[in-house]
Amino acid sequence: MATEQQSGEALSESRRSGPYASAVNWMEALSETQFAYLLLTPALILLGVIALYPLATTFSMSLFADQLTGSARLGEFVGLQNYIDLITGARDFALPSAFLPTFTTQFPFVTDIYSSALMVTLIFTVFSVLFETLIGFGQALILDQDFRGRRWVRVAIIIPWAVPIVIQGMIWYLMFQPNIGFLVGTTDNPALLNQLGFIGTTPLRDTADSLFLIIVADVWKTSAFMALLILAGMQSIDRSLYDVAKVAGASRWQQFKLITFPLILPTVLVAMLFRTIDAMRVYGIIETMAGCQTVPSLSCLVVTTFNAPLYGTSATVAFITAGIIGIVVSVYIVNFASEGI
Amino acid sequence: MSNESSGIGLGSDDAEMKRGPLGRWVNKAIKNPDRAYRSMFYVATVFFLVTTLFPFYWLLVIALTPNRLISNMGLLPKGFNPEVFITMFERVPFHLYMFNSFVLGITTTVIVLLLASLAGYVFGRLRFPGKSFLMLGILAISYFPPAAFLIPLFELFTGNTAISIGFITVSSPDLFNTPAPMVFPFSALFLPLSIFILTTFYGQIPDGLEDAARVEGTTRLGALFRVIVPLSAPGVATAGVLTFIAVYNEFFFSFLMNNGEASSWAPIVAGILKYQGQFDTPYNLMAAASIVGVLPVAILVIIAQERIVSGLTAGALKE
Amino acid sequence: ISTGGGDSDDGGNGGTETEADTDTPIDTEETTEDITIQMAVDTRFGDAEAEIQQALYDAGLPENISIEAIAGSQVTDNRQAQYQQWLNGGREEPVLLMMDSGWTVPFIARDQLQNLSQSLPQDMIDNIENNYFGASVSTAKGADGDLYGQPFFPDFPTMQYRKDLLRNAGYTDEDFDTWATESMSWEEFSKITKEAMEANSDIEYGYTFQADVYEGLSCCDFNEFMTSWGGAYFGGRENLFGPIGDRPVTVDEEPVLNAIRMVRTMIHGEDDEHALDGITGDIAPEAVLQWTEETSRKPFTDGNAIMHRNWPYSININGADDVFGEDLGVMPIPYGVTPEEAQYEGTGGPVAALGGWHFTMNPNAPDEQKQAAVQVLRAMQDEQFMLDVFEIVGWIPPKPDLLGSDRAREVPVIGRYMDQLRVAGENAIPRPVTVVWPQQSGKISQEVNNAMARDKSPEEAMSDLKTQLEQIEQSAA
Amino acid sequence: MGDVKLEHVSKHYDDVTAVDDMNLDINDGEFICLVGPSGCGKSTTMEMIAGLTIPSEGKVFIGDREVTNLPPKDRGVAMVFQNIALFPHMDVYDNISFGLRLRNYDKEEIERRVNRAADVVQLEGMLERMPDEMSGGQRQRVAIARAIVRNPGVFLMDEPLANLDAKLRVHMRTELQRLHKELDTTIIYVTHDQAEAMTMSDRIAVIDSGQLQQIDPPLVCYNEPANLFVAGFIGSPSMNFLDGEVTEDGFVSQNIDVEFDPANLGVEVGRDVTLGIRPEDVYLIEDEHLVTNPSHEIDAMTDVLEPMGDEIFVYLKLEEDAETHLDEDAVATNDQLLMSVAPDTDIEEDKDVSVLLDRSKVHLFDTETGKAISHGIESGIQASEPTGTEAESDD
Amino acid sequence: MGDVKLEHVSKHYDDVTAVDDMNLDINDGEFICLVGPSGCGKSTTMEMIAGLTIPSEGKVFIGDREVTNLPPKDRGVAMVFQNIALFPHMDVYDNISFGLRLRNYDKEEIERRVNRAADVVQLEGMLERMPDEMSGGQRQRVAIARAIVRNPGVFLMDEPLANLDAKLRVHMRTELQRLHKELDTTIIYVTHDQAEAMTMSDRIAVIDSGQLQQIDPPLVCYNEPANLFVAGFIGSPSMNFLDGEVTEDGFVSQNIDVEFDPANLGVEVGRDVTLGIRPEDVYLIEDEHLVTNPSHEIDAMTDVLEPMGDEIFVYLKLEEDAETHLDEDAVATNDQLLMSVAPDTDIEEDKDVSVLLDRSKVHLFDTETGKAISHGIESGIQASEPTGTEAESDD
Ligand SMILES: Nc1ncnc2c1ncn2[C@@H]1O[C@H](COP(=O)(O)OP(=O)(O)OP(=O)(O)O)[C@@H](O)[C@H]1O
Ligand SMILES: Nc1ncnc2c1ncn2[C@@H]1O[C@H](COP(=O)(O)OP(=O)(O)OP(=O)(O)O)[C@@H](O)[C@H]1O
Ligand SMILES: [Mg+2]
Ligand SMILES: [Mg+2]
Repeated sequence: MATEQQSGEALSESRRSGPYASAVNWMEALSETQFAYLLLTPALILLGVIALYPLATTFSMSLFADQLTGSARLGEFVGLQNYIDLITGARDFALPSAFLPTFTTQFPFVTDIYSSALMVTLIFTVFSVLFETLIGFGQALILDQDFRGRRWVRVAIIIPWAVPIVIQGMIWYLMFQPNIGFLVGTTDNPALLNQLGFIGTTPLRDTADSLFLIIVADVWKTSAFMALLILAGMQSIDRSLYDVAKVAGASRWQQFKLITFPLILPTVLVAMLFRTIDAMRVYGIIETMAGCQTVPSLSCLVVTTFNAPLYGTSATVAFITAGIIGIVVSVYIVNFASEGI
Repeated sequence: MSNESSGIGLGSDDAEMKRGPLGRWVNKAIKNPDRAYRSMFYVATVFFLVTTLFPFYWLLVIALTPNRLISNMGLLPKGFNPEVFITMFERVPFHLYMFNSFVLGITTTVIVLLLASLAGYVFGRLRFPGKSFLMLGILAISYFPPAAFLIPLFELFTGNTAISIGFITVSSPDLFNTPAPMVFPFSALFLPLSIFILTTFYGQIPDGLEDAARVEGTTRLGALFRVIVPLSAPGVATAGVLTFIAVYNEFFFSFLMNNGEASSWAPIVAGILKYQGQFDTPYNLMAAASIVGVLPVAILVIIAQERIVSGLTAGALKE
Repeated sequence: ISTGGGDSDDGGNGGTETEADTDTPIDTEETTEDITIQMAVDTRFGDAEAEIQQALYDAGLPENISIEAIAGSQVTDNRQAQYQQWLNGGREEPVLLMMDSGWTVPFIARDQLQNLSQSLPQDMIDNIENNYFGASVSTAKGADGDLYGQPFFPDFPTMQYRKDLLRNAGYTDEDFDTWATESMSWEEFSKITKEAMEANSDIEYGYTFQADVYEGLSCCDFNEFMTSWGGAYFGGRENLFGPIGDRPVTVDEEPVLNAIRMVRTMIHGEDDEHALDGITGDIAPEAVLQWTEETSRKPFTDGNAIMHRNWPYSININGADDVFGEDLGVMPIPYGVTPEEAQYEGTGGPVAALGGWHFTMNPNAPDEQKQAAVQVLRAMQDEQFMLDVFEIVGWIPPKPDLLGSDRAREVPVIGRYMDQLRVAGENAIPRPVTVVWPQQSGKISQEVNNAMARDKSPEEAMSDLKTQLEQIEQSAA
Repeated sequence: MGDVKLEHVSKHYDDVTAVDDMNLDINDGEFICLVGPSGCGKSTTMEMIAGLTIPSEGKVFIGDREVTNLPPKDRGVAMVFQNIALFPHMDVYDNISFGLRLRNYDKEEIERRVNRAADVVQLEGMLERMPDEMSGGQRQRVAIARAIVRNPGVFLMDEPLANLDAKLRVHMRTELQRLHKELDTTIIYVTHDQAEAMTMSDRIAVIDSGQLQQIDPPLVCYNEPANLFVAGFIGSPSMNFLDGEVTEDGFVSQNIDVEFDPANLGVEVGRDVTLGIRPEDVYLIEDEHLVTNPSHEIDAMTDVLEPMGDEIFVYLKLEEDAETHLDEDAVATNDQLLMSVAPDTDIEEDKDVSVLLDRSKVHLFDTETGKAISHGIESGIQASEPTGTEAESDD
Repeated sequence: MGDVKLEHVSKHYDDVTAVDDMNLDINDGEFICLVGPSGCGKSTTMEMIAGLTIPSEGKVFIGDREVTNLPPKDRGVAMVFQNIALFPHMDVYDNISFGLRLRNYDKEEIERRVNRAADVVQLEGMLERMPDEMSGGQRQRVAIARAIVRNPGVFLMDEPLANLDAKLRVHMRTELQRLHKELDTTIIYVTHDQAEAMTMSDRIAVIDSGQLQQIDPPLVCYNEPANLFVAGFIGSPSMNFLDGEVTEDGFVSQNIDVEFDPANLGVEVGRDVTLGIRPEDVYLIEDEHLVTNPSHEIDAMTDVLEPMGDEIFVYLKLEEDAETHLDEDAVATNDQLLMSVAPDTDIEEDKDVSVLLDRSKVHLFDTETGKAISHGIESGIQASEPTGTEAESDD
C-alpha cells in the first residue's frame, strides 16, 4: 500500500503542532483520573455557579425567621428552628396543608391520607411513576416494531410530552369542568366516569378525585418521557442477540425477559429515577388543574410559602423536600449499585 | 445480520394481513400465534393512539369553537372557527415567542448535550476515585424544587450579587431580559438527567469500538465524538429531545427572568398566558396557540426520531 | 456575598443597593427632555396602549413623556411574584406598577413602594382621598395612613339575570327597575330564582357563582355572603387591614355560619342538615363548588342559567346584542341582613367585594423617571381620562361621581348599568389584605368550600378555620 | 427427523443476491460442510435454515415439515454464530445454559450439561467470567458450548473454530465428531479450513456466488471436482490450471503438452480446455519412480520456495520471464506451476529443474463452461457424472 | 523507527495474569507471528503495544521511544482487531478512510488509497455498504483495509484472516507480504494458522499462559523447539510424545526404544525424558529407503485413517488394547503414534504394520522441565541453545 507516502503519517504528525496540538497532547497524557476531572470541569462549574451557590444561599435563608413587614427579606437568625417547627407540625398553619401526616399505628399508619403534603406527594409519585413506566414500556415496545406508518405513531405517542404544562392543565381542567367538559356530569345526569365511581361531580375541588385526575393527566403527558427513553434503550441493543435467542428457542416473552429487559434495565432505572424525582416535585399540573389548596404537594408548599412570601419557611420546606426525595431516591441508588452503574 | 427479521416481533407476513372473514382469521390465529400477537399489537397501538391523541383532539375542538360557545361541549366543536389560528397571531406576536423558545431550547440543548456528553463519557467509561460521590452529588441537585434556586439566581442575574476578590468587588452583570438567565439555569437544571442518560448509553458501547478509533488516531475525546456519540444516537437524541422540550415549555424560571415581552426573550408559555385576561380566558386562542406551539416540537421529533430509532451497533463486533 | 439574612437594616436586597427612599418628595416639575417610562400593566392595557397613551396626552400629559407598557402575565399570582422579585431586587424599571388592590398592602408593608402621600403634590393626594371610591383608596394605604397607590379602576361584582326568563315567571320591567338600585334579600332572591327555574324548565341552572377553592371565594364571593349577613372575618370593617394579632377572629360567629348555611341550602336543598330557614333551596348547581369566574359565566352566557354573580367585565359579554342585549338585567348583590341588623359596623346590606387595580410607583426608579411618572399619575387623575379608559377598556372610573355622568352612560352595554354599579361601588367591601392574607386566604377558601360541599358541618369548618387563622395572626403579631 | 431440504431457495437483498436458487438435500444425521469464498452465501443459507432470514423464494424443509415461515424456536436447531454474539450481560454459565433455561430444565440437569459442555470446550473454571473478560478464542468456545448443550435435530455451525489455535481446533474437531456420532444429529458446518472440511464431513457442499457448485463426499470433491471452480477451491494450495486446446495428440498449451487420445475421453478435437493438476501431483524428475503414469518431462526453473515444515512449496517458472504470482487467483497461469515436494528434498531457488505430471491425476475442464471433462487421463476416469453429483445450478 | 520492545511487561486482571513478565525485542521491519493457545495473552500483548491496555508492570518501547503511557494515536501503529470492530455507523468507505480523514489527508489522496486498499482486499464495489450488510469475511477484509490504508511504523494484526476462505487467505497472505516488503514496516501478527505463521514470518514468538516460550525463525521453531510446549504446539498434527527414561542404551519407554549413546548427547542415564517425533518422521517399513537414519522397527496396528487429500493421517496403536485418541491433547500418549503417509499409500484400518522413526528427527525433552535436550539423535544436533533463542521465562 501507498508506497509513495512513505512518510505520510510521520509527516502529518509533525505538521500538527501549535497550541491546539499541544493542548491535545497534554490532555492525552493525563491519567484517567485527571482526564475524568478535566472533562467534568465544565459541568461542575456550571452546576456550582447555577446550582450549588444558590442552594447554599437558600440554605442560609432557611436558618432565618420569616419577615413580612419592613424592607428586610428575612427575620432574625433562628438556627434550625424552622426545621424543627416544620417537622413537629408547629408551622403547618402557614402552609396550605399539613406538611407531615399524623402517624398512627394502624394501617395505613396515617390519619386522613390526603391531608398532608407528604402523603399526597407520595401517592402521586407511586401511582404516576408506576403507570408511566408500564405504559411507557408498552409504548416503547410498539415503537420498537417495524410497521408501516410507525413514524407517525411515534410522533403521536411522543407529542403529549411537548405540551406545556399550562395547556396540559387547561385540557384536563376543561374536560372535567362541569358544564364545559363532557367527562363530568351532574348529580342528576352523571357522566360515565361519575357512574363508575371514579370521580364525583365536582372532582377538581376534591383532593382524592383531583389527585386521581392529576395522576391521569400526568401519566398522559409523561409516559412519553418513559417511552422515549426505554425505546432508545431498546434501540441500542445489538440485534444479533435476538437472533441467538430465537435460535435457542426463546419465545417473544422470553426474549423480552432475558435480553431486552436486562439490557434496558439501566436505562429504565435512570428514567424511573428521574421521573420519581420529578414526581416528588410535582407542582405545575396541580396549580393549573386543581390548585395547591386542593392538592397540596411538597412543591406546592414551597411555592405558596415563597409567594406569601415566607422565605425562611419556603427555604426550609425546599430543603426538607430535597431530603425526603433523597431518602426515596436511595431506594434506586441501592438498585443502581447492584446494576453496577 | 438478518435484517429481515428485525425487532423482537412481527414476522414478515405483511401481505397476509388483510384477508379473510373472522372465522378463517381465528383459525389461522390458532395455527399461527404470530397472528394473535399481531392483532394484540394492533389493538395496543390503536389504544395508545386514541389515549394520547384524544386530548389533542379535544384541544382542537376547543380551538375551533368560538370562545363564547365553549360550554357544554361534546365531542365535536360547537361552531367552526378556523380563523382562530389567525386571530391568535393578531392578539399576541406568538411567532416571536415561539422563536424565543426555540432559540432558548436549542441553545440549552447544545450546552447540555455537550457538557453531559463529557460527563457521561467520564461516568460511563472511566474509572476514577470520587466517581460515585460526584454522581450522587449531581443527582442531588435535582432533588430541590426549582423555587429553591429562584432568589439567588434572580439576584445573580440582575446584577445584585457581588463577588469580592481582595479589594475589588465585582458585581454580577445585569442580564435581566436576556436569554442568559434562562439558558444557564435551564442548562444546570436539566443537566443531571442528560448526564445520567448519556452515562448509561455511553457505558454500553463496546470498548472494542473505542479502541479501534483510538488506534486509528483519535484522541479520547475524538473517539467520544466520532464513535461513541454517533453510536449512542438513540440516547443522545432522546436526551436532546427531552431537554429541548422541557426548555421549550419551561415557565417557572423564565417568567421571573424577563418582563414577559416577546422582545425580552420571554418563552412560549408567557405568550400563551398573554391571551388570558384577569377573569376572561380565551380558551380557544390558548388552545390554538398551543397547537401551533407544539408543531415545531413535532417536527423536531420527526427529525430526531430517525436517530432515536436506529439500531446502530449491528455488525460492529465479532464477539 | 450577602445571603439576604440578618436584621432589617441589611435588608434582603442583596446588600448592593442602598435602602430605597420610599418617602422622599419628588420634583414634580414637568420634565422637558424626551423620556419614556416603563409601566408594568396587564394585557388589556397593553393591547390598548396606543389609545391609552393618547388619552393621557389628551388629559394633559406632556408630549415629551411616552409610556412603554410591559404587559405582564394576567395570572395575578404570577404578576405578584414578579413584582415581588423586581422590587426586592431593586430593579429600576418599571417605574409605575399596576397593582391588584388585593395585594397592594403587603408591598406597602414591606416598604417596597413609593409613599405617594410624602412625595406627590398635596392636591393630587387630596383629590384621591376625597373624590375616589373610599374602599378602593383604603386598599392603597399603609398602616400609617399614607397613600402608596393611586386607584386606577375599581371592580365590583353585581348580580346579573335574565329578564326574559324572569318575565316567564311573572316579573315585569317594573320589578327590574326596582331591583336595579334596591337590593333584595337572599330569601327573596332564592325564591325568585326558584320560581324562574320552575317557569323555565329547560334552563339547567338557577343561580351561578364562584365557590372553587381559590382566592376568589375568600376575597369575594364568600366575603359578600358573609358580610351581607353581617359577619366578618376579623370583626368589622375597621379591622380589615389590621392590626394583625390584635383583632378578633370572628369566622365562627353566627352570621358567618348563616352565610354558609345559606349557600348549602341553595346548592343542596332545604333538606340539608344545615339548611338555612327562609332560603329556597336547590337553586345553585353543585358545580359552583368547582367554578371560578369564567367557568361559571360560560353556562350563563350559554343561556343555561338565570342568575349569575360576576364582575363587570362579564356585563359587557352578556349584555352584548348577540347575547342577551337588553334582556340582561343587573342588580346589586342581595343582602342577608340590613346594616342596622348587622353585628358589625359596616356590614350587612348589599355588599360587593372590591376588586380593581392601582398604580404604584417603584421607589428604586431614577428621579427623572419618577418625575415623569408623577405627570402620568396626574394625567390619570383627569376625569376625561377616566372616562376615556372606561370607553376604551371598560374599566370603571375610580370616582363614584363619574358613574352617573352622561358620558359613562353612553358607553355601549355597560353604560346601561351605571346605577347598579354605583350602588355596588358604594357598598363595596375590600378583602382584609394584610401581609398574612395570602396564608389566610387559602385556609378560608379551603374550609368554606369544604363546608359548602358538606364535607364538614359549618360549625366544624369554621371553628377549624378560626384556629388556623388565629395561629397565623399570632405568628405575625 | 433432522433432514434438511432447501428447494429453489433464493435470498435477494436490495442489490445483492446472496443465495441463488439453491437446492440442497441433507440427510438425517449427515455432517455437511458448506465451503465457498467469502461472501458466497454460506451464512445466509444457514440463517435461512435457522429461520432468521426468510427466503425471498423457495422452501425450506426440516424433517419433512415445511418450515419456511416457521419461527426459529420451532425448528429445533442450534446454531453457532459466525459473529459469536454472546449475551454481554450474562456470565459464561448463563450464556451456555440459556437455551436450557428457556426450556425449564431442572437445575441439576442444567448444571450437569453446562459442566460437560464447558469441559468439551475446555472452559472449566471460567464459568463465572463475563464475556468481556475473555479472549477471542474463549468467547468462541462459549458460543460453541452454548450450542452443544442443547439436543436439537440440526446443528448449524458457522465457522465455529475460526479463532481457535490448531491444537484446540483438532480437539474440538474430534469432540464435534464424537458429538455427531453420539447424538446422531444433522450438522451443517461452515468452515474455511480445508482440513476441517475434509476430515469431518460426510459431504462437502461447495458454493460460489450463492450457487451450489457441487455436493459430494470430500474425496470426490478433491479428486473429481465437478468444475473449474470446485477444482480451484478445494485443496490448498490450489490446483494449477493451464489453458490449452485439445488436438489429435491430446492437450496442447503454451508451455505444457499432455498426450492423450481425445476419442478415449470423448472430447472433440479443437475444444478449448483447461488442464488442472494439483501441486502434489507434480514431481521432480528424480522422483519419477513414484509415479505410475508420468507425463512428458517439463523444463522449468524454480522461483520462490515456501518451506512449510512438512513440505515445501516450489513455484516453478515455465518461461524465462514469467512473473511470479505467489497468489493463485488467476484461474489459469500458463507460465507458472506450483509443486509441493518433501521437506528434505534438495532444491534451491532459481535453478533449472525438470518436472513431470502424474497423468492419472490430470483434470480436464471445458474452458468455457468450466465443467469437468475428465479426471485422470490414461486410466480414463470419465467426467464426474457417474460418481459425483454435480449441482444443477451450474451453468 | 518501527522496532518494538517489551521489557518485563505483565498484565494482571483481577484474578488472571494475562501476560507474565514478557520480554520481546522486535526489529524494525520484522514480521513476527505471535502464536499460542487460546487465551495465552496474544491479544493482550498486542493491545499493550497499541496502547489500548496499560501494562500492570514493565515498559513498552517503539522505535527507541518509551511509549508505555503514550496514547495510541501517538504510537504510529495500525491494528486489525480480532473482533474486527468496524464502525457500524459508517459505510465501508468511511470505515477504511477513518484514519486518513483524521489526519486531514486531501480528498483525492484518501480516495486513491481507499480504492487501492479495497482492491487489495477484493472489496471493490462494496464501498457503500454498511457493515451490517456484509458477510463475516467481508467485514474482516474491511478491517484489514482500514489498517493498511495507513502508513504506520508498526502493524498489529490479530488474526486478520480468520474468517477468510483458503484461497483468499493465500491471496491476502501474499498481499501482506508484499506490503511488508514495500513499506518496510514492522508487522506483528497473531495467527492460529500454522501455514501462515510458517510462511509469512521472519520469526515466530510462541506464547503459553502469558509467558514467551520461544522466539525464533519458523523452521527453527519447527525443527528445534525449545521445549515440549513449543514442540507440541508447532506443527499440525502435532508431534508424538513418548515418556521414557534414559538408559545406557538410549531411550527406553513402554513400547518404543530408541538407541543412542547418552554420553554423546550429554544426558545422564536415569533421567526421565520425553521423546518427540513428528508424524511425517514416522515411516512405514516399506519406505525405509527414504530414511537415512532409521530407528528400530516398531510393530503397531493401524487404527483410524484420516485421508486429507494430499496425505493420510494414520493412527497407530502400539498396544493391542490401546484406546484411540484422535485428539492429541495428552502430552504423551505412550500407546499411540500418529503417522502421515502419502495419499496413494496402500494402507487399511486395523492391520498390523511395522513402522520406524527417522532418528535424525527425534527430539528429546526433559520430562520434568520440558526443556529440549536434543534435536536429532545420531547426527547429534545438541539442545537448542546454539541456534534457537529460548525465552528465559521458561522454568
Ligand atoms: N478484562 C479481562 N478481565 C479478566 N481477564 C481477562 C480480561 N481480558 C482478557 N482476560 C484473560 O486474559 C487472558 C489473555 O487474553 P488474550 O485476549 O490476550 O488471549 P489471546 O491470546 O488473544 O487468546 P485468543 O487466541 O483466544 O484470542 C485470557 O485468559 C483471558 O481470559
Ligand atoms: N443485509 C444485507 N444487505 C445486503 N447484502 C447482504 C446483507 N447480508 C449479506 N449480504 C451479502 O450477501 C452475500 C452473502 O453473505 P453471507 O454472509 O451469506 O456470506 P458468507 O458466505 O457467510 O461469507 P463469509 O465467509 O465471508 O462469512 C454477501 O455478498 C453479503 O455482502
Ligand atoms: Mg458468513
Ligand atoms: Mg485474542
